[in-house]
Amino acid sequence: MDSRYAAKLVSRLGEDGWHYGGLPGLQWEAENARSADRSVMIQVVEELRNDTRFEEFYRACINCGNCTSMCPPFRLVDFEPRIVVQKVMHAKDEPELLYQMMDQYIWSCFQCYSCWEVCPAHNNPGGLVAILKEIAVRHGLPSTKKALEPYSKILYKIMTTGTQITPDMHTTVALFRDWGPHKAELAKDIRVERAAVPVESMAGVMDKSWKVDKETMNELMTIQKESGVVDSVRHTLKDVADMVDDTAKEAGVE
Amino acid sequence: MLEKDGTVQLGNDEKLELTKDDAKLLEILSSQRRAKLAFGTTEDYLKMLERMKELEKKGEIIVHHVTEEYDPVGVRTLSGRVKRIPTRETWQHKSCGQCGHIPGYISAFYWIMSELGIPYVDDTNQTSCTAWNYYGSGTSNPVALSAVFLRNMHVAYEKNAYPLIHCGTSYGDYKECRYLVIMNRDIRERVRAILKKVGRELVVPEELVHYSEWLHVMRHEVAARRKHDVSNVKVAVHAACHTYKLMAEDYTYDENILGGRKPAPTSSVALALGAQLLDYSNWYDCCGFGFRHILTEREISRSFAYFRKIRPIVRETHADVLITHDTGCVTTLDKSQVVPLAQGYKETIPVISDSQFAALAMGAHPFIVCQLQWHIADWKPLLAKMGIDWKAAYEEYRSYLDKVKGGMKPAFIRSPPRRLEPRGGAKAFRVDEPVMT
Amino acid sequence: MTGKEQEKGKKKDKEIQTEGEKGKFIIERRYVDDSRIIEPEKLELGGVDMSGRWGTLVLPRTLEDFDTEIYEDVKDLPRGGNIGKCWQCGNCTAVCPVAHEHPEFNPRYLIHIVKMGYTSEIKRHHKAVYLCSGCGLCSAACPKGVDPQGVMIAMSIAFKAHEGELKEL
Amino acid sequence: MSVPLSAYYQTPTANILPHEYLEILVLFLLVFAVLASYFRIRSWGVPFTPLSVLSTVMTSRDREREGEAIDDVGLVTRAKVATRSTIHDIFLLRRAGAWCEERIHTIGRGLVLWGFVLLSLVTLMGFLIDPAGTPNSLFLPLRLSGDIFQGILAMGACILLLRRLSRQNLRISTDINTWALQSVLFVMGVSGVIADFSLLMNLVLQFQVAYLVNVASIIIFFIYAPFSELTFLIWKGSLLMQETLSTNSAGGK
Amino acid sequence: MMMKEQGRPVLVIGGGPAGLQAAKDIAEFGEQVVLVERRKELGGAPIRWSYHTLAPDFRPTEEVMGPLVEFCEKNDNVTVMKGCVVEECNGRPGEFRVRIKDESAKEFTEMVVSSIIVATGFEHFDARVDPRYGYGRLPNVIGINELEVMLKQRRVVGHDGRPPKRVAFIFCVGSRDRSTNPWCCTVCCGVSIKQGIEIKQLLPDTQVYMIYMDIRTMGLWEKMYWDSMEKYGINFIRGRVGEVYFTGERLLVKGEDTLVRGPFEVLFDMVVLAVGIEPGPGTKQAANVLKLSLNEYGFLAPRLPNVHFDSGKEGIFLAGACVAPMSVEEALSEGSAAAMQAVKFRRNIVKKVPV
Repeated sequence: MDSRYAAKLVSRLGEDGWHYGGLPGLQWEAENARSADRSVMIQVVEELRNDTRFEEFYRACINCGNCTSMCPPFRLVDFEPRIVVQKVMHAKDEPELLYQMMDQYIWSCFQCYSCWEVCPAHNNPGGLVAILKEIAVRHGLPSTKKALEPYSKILYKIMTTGTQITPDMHTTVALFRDWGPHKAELAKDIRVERAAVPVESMAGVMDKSWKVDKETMNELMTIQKESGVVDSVRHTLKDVADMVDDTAKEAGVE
Repeated sequence: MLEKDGTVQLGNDEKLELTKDDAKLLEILSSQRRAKLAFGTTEDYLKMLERMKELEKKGEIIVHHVTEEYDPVGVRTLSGRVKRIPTRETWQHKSCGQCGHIPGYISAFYWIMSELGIPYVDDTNQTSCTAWNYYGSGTSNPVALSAVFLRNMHVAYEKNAYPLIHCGTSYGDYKECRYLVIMNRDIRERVRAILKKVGRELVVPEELVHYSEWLHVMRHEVAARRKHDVSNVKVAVHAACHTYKLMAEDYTYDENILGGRKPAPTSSVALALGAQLLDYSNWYDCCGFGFRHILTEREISRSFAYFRKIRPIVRETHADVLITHDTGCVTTLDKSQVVPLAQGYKETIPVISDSQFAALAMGAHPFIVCQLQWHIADWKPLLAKMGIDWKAAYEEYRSYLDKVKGGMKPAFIRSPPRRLEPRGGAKAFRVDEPVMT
Repeated sequence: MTGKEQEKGKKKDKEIQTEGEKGKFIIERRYVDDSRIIEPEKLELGGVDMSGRWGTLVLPRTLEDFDTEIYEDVKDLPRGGNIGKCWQCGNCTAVCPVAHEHPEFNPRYLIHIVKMGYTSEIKRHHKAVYLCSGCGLCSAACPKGVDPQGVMIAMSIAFKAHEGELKEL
Repeated sequence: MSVPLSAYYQTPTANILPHEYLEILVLFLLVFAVLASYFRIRSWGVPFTPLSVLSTVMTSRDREREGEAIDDVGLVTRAKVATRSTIHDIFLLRRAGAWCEERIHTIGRGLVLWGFVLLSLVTLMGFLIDPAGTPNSLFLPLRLSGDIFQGILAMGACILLLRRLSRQNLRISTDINTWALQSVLFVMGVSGVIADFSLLMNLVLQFQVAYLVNVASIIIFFIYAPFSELTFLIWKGSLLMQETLSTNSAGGK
Repeated sequence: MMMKEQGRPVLVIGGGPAGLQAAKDIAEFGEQVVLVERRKELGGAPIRWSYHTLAPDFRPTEEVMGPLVEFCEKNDNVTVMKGCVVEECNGRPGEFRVRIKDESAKEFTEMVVSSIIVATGFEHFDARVDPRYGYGRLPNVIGINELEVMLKQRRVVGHDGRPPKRVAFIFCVGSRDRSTNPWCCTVCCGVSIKQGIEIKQLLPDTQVYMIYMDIRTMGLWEKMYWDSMEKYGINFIRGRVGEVYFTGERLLVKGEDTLVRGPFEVLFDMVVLAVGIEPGPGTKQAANVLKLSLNEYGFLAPRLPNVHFDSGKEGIFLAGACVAPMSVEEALSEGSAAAMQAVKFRRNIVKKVPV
């Protein structure tokens, strides 16, 4: 092998003297990671390994593909729980590998935990993805904003009222055009429909799923603030955090 | 399961006769092995339950026991352990999705309970599990989730009613949280501090119970009150992932239903009502809900729901109805059929919850009680097959609507009077008059 | 309508269906191949407009059968006979100078998908085979005497021969 | 030293093998080679790409590409593209050379390629100028450059052979065809050079031997080439060029 | 005294390859042997599950086991006790007092033996307890042991009596899995590949797919693996099956090929489970009676992990698959080794005795 060629090979090694070309057709992943800030990568790995759930969710991967064989999103998208656990397994020495997933990969998980039940080594890929999502949000990593912004209103609703899918979404078809004319039909006199629901705690309630007591909401907001949820989303969804703060202030939650 | 003639094949030539009990034992053993396939193995789970008892002794936590006053019924879980399902005086842990846009789901369930004369508590001092933010968007953390969980459980404890969880995700999330709170001192202490701030204590229910399990143990009472004959209705069942894949050990299985291989609830209800239960190859697949996907990437949810569930189900079973027992599944499987049908795909099937199916069979009103008008996929053939005159019923409903418009108070489903009193210090249970917004 | 108009219509379709254009709103877009995304230009139901994103469907991509036709051809072509010996150790890819340059050319992978008859994968990657520069390092490295260089030759011929069914996706 | 043109007149081989016969023979062999490789390639069940390249360049009216009608890009454009890709892909070895992990390998390939092509060009010119091979002002330079190119060819082939021989793993795994082709090329080049220079030095015997070897090797080459790896290389080369044509020319407009 | 000493036989528990080989060797030393076998016929696993041939060189089982069985049946030095189990054992090394129970006739034999060789063998993993594969529930889902029988009868057919067009072997069933048995059973890869080749020989048009995690054809067995690919064109898919579902006529196998980027759900006519090896009840019982220690997996634990015959108790020796999963060839040589130890032990005692 002559020096020119050798030099070419060496030039593409990462800081830790190793090169990962990426799966056929997915080289951009590797490129992304290569251009990212290394200190963040290492921090991400640290946070993952120090998470309270990590011990229960991760043992070791024998790379058998049992999880993937049962994985629903795998039927549509190139998302493999096996790869997730593999990369988590190598993350300590190769933070790059883990970081590659944080961009788009983890967001294709359905969180159905089909992988959890079948793993012969008792790993929980779905759980690991859940942790990774939290970390991605905390760091405001690429495409996290893109993934969450469209429904930040709902996130806000959950944090403040504890209920999300609410009838007033259906007052117009705008949000649910793909649910067809039926929605339009329903939207016509949804208020009456709703008022006629024969359950006291639900009848006529439009802005929540059911009638939630005021003190209940205050308790919830206290919990959200105390447990640091509001701060953890600040990097990714600033406006949500602020809105929650304001609502809490109004409600007199210090 | 063993061969028809009650023997087990050993090697090539030997056959071993099994007594009925041995056969049962083998079944339980095998499903225990299967349970070990799940989170932390059965041993860990049982260890957690042990730990719970210790903590109770130490007085670190209060355990909300399934006492006799809840008339518990025992069922076998995947781990082989017997789980006590309370049947009365239950505190309804509502599901945001259900109440939000499948109101028939919950009203049908309440209707069944009041029909059976079983008192329940429908409380407004309740939040959802907020696990949507956990599974969907990662905008939560174990401490917050556990705090919300324990907070709701404490309310139920105050009300002296046993929590009955409507949402599969809440059920799964609470199982996870309970495991964390009990096994992880650090989280426990942090949660305790937060709860102190909101003036509550650590109350952990002895058993976490999903409403489908309640329906499972009550199926015979339900069947006894059947009004419509459903023996000609072909039923396919979709089990919700978060009930039986998250902490799989703790969900109900039964050797006599689908050979104890698949979760018993819902299938058992359909069978008890006398419907024809049909199996299909993609039973293990999820519905495609995907939390984030259903909100902002519905093309993925939709495609999965249609191409991996609806189409195979219709092609393989030609069922009249797809029954499931969770919020997300009903939503996704039902609404996802619109676009494919518009694009010219043919297969379609109505999707309703087990409570709705049971209520319909018990003669509940398809629109006032079961609120079928909120469902998209065509349910008319189903009602026709069940022998329900839906046209007349719909007329009724329209006039009922007009009356409500005119200011009439809706015919609320009420719980029969309770036997138990709320525990001391708890606010007396009340529901405000409905507000017309 | 006249041929010209038809042609125009076709053209329009193409414009919408061009790569990358489709489903760019999907977060995990780069993990879905374009061929499986159906994004209707016009979809309308009962007065509700469901065009574009609202009516998009993604087809599943499960491998439902092993189609060994191409494999058989490769075996019969000159220097392709040894493909059956491959045990997927990946030595060929490891030494391949082209693979370093262009990761989409992956001898091990190509051999595997042809051997197993994963037609959908072949459709996706068959163009890569022509990148082979025939330096013969793989054949030198192969522990099982598969002669990947020769196999690549046979493959490129076989793919060309099956061009027809490999084009339509 | 000056070489008397007469030396070329009474070519000692003239009575063994007159020029005309040789040319006819080579012509015949050429036709045979083309036909043979045509049928061989067709037997693989694939089109004979060299032809299709030509047709692509020639027929440049209303070509349908992916159902989309692109207007005629014109013969000139396409010819340009063809030449560009020929020069880049083939002569500058962009494809075949760039990914050789050793420079020597690239060089070897280059020499063989250039040597062979130039040699055939020169021979062709010589033939066109004067089939009979009667002397004229261009005769000597052509013949000499021919020698040089033959030398280059031989050198390239030699490099390739040595490379394969010197590495044990390569030596073991190399296909017999590769050996055969490379050695034939080598012999062809070397014998040609020896023949001519021995002629210049009036070493008749050596000349005759070398000359016969050369002719033999040429004959063998033409007969063998269609059944060697070369066919594939030609097929693939033209296939790739066609690809470039169908993409670049459309983009080029 | 001395005569008495010499009269004492060696007790061999288990009539499988290891046990038979041990008995044979001891008998050929001119020593007395008592061979106790729980089942009604000798030969152990290969005969019990009527293996067709033995890996790696396709030798018919009878050819291997036949002579051994015959020798032990015929030879005067060997007392064969079929359908018997050792009930209790006490006394000291050199004169163990054992009580042997004839299970059918319910009668007891008491004897004094000088030393004991334990070769209680293994059981096949019962695939019913791993419900993923639907063994015992779905037609055409069989274990390698059942396939051996089919191969012996030269008739490999599905439940409909027709030969399968496409067969899948699923490796590591009941092995390398925390939920069932975490160890590797070492022989299943080889045996499955052997059977794949035999199927190909029997039905050349049948497609055979091996769904494996790792191919562990140790040592010279590797040849089978190579041949299966190169001579017989058997395909190998690297992955593990998540579920087998019966569609009514064929079996839908769901899995991932970990070497490509796609899931596969393919219809097969027959699914063969490479069921693992686990310690049998015989081993447990022997361990109780002889007070031997079991390791975490329930196999007999030798004193040193790499010296199998040494049970850690003087005068008691171990051999064969009751110590660890192993092939027949290994079991035979372990039998010999144990026999050697037993004889050595006897001779030493005899020497010690004062004349």
